[in-house]
Amino acid sequence: MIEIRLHGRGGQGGVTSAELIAIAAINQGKYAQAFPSFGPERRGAPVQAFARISDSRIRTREKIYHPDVVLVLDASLPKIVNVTAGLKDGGIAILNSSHSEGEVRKMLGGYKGRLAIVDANKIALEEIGVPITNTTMLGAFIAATGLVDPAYMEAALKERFGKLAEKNIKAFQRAIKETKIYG
Amino acid sequence: MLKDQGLMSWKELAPGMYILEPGNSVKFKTGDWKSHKPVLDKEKCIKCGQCYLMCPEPAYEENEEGYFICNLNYCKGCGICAAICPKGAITMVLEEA
Amino acid sequence: MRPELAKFKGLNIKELPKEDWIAPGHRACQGCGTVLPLKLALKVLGPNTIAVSSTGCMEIITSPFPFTSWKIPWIHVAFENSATVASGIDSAIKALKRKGKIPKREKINIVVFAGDGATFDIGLQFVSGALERGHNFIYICLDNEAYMNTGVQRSGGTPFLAHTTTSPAGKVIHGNITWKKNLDGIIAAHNIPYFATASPAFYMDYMNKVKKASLVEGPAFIHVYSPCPTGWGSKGEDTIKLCKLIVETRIFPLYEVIDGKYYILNRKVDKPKPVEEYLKLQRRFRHLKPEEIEMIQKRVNEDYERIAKMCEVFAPPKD
Amino acid sequence: MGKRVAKEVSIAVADAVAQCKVDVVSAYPITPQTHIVEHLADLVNNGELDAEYIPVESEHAAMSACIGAAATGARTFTSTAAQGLLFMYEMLPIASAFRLPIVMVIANRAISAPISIWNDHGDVMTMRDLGWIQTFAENGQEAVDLVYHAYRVAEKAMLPVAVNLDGFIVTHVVEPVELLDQELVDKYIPPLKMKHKLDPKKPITIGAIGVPEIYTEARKAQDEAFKASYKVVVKAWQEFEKISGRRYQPIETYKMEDAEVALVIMGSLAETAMNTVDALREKGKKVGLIRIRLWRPFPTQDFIKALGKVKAITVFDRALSHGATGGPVGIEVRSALYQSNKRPKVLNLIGALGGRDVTTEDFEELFDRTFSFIKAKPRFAYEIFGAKE
Repeated sequence: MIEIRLHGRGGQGGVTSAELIAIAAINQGKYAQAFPSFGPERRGAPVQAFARISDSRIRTREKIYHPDVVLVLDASLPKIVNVTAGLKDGGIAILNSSHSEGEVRKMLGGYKGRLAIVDANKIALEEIGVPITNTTMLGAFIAATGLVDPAYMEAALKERFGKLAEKNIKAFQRAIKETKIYG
Repeated sequence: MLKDQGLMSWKELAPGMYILEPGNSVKFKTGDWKSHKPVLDKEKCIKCGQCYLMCPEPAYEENEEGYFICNLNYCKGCGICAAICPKGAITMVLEEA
Repeated sequence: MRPELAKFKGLNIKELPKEDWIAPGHRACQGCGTVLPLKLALKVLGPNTIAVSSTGCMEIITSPFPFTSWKIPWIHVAFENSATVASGIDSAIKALKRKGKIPKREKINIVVFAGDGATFDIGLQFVSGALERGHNFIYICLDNEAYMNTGVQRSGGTPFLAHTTTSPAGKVIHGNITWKKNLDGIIAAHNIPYFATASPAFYMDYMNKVKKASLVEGPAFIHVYSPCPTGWGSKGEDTIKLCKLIVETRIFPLYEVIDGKYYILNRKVDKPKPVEEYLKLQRRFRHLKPEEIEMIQKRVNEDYERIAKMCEVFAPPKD
Repeated sequence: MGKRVAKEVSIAVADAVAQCKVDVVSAYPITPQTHIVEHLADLVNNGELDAEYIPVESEHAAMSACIGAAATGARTFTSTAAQGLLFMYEMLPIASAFRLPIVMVIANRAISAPISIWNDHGDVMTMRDLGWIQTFAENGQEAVDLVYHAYRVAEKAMLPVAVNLDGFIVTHVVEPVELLDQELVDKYIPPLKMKHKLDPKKPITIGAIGVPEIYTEARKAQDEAFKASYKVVVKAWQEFEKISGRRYQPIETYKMEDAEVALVIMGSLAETAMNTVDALREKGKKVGLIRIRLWRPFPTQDFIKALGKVKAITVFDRALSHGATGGPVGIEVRSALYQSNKRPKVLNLIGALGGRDVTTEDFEELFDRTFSFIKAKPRFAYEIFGAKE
């Protein structure tokens, strides 16, 4: 079972991203779960969302304390939240950042584990026209983990976004190509 | 008869304690509540029906001749009919023992 | 003006059905002025009616198991929520009609009978919600101006300085220290299709109002004055006299409000009788001092003039 | 077979309610129940569900309207949680005493104060004694299946049914769920036909005053019907298995055949606990799990049978009964065992209150404590688990 923790700000679509990961995985025939952090946080506040993917039925409903994957939607978050807290050895942190690997590692307090970086703000602005990175980061997620078949993710994006799906899929596809993986 | 006093087995109750017999309170005679009873003077009566309309029970019924007659099985003796009769055709008299 | 109301020419007393839909054998007090308007309303509405009662005298006296005085379908759920129960019935009928489980053309009246406590106080939220949602039902508030069922405690409908068991006429505090809540204003402010006040002494006026309430689609509300000889310390035989005096003294003006915008005064009282004439028939007011009666008289005059003025300014357009 | 889909459980629950062709939905928003009724409102307003949606002004009104609608012969639905359930409280025993087949989903949530939007069973335990059939779901699939089951049972037994889902940790999770095909739902839940209802063609009186001569009999009649509903519940599950292949029982067991100790749990925590059972079994420890699916009427015989050969159990309650001999489930279990020859030691812990997580490690600790309780002196008390000293 793979456990994924998403970091975003309220209103940025982190919960949607978690849900789309689960939906794509389930439609692909796997077992999956997605759930928000059930807090009183509102728009703008740092929030988390969670997903699990497994080949067999998932019975646990615990919160995720030791994720295999951390997906950070908002480039400004690492400064205020310890996003790699509890990340398993061998796990991967996927960040939205325009900075270099070295700079990002420094920002993460000298993080030495596996890392994936994509400039999702830039992609989102260019493809969707707004700096909403949740669908772009799904591309980075797939590039970095290979956990979900991109075709199923595209189908899930189509269903969720309707008219806006096309732009989001473009951003998603670009992210798959442009994500850089280190270590 | 016991049933009419509400003395019945739980097995005889309709589900939800619903009452399935509409208006069965006619079996409960409230006429013995009264100390005075209305007496109609047919000479003065104009059959306007106000006694019947204003009776809270309702105890008044129209007979074949068109007079409204108080059913003493239900009349509680309030005297509204006598008070509102435009012709003073109803008087309240003491119920004799 | 609503066409269904404009078209209605009034009931003919001779054509009123002889049958009543509340059976004798109920346990109301002698001379009860509360069961009377209930009876008259059902006479107008007829057997195709579902009634909802709030907890209170009218519920207790009509349903001591195994007896029921109701000849129509009737439900009592609790004290405060009759308007909401009626909402549920209305919604059920609408859904079941759409699905063909109740014949589409069948007209079923839904009527609520609730006292002043259930309406002015504990149930105000429920009444407001049901009126706002626009359910098709008639709410009749039988106002006997206190919690009679529990032994005459004050309610929001209790008049100024009236003695009740929780607003006793004491040596220091002289009865109920608040003025009767302006429920009518609150109800009319919901802009419902039909609102009216009524008094059983003016029985044709009242029954016509019940009929109009059944004619409009959507919520209708009738606030009917309902004397309680036991709670007020009046004579049973004076019930109808009180019902006349309350109007003739201008204490309880008879009027209608259509859609919250048209006001109609049904009975202009040009030569009002002094309020004292009304008050003196009831033990609940016997402690009043002349200056207190004067205060009441002043307030009554003001309130009546306000209503009369509204009826002038917001009269329905003449066709 | 129905299609396996990825859905938020609340949405799936609402879809199941819609498949049951409800006539009237009456609800008031409260977290964490809102997604269910929002989705029903969507379905109604998009013309996908032919029902009246009453946006009432309170939960008390939600149940009041359901009572009015159900008494008129409509299939009804509402949903609530915590303070909403408590505000609705007065109507709950009336709905059951009137024998109305209302179905309610409770997204279980802790009760105030302090105000908490998070999950425990404090809300539903307040309605323990009010004559509602009550089931508990462990996951999204069960939530959906228990909704179908609820309508079947409610309308056969003519009693209201409350389906309990843990707030957030079940309601807000996206997971795979399989909805029944509509034709199967139609077969399982035929149109509602009520023998007695508010109908001008056949007037009845509902809600008459129960004078002392009849109150006891009225309650006895209701109680007999309620006890008899056990069979209806079980039969409805058996029939459900025939159409869906999914099996449900009043008491579910996990690895109890040779268990020496067991946990007794209700709701979604039971699934997490299964992982611990598996882990401990791998280490050779004979542990098992008893999951209560039907809480009311309490399946005493099933429960006693489920105990197998255990020497000690820990009843893990999710609600307090201040000053009692245990939590609500603990009291129930101890009382059931008193009449039984089989009487394992009972440790009663109360935890996972107000959204406090219970982890696999916590469950290991619970099993350890149950083992050491085998030889401990019996105690008729409860302990709050996990409170920081």
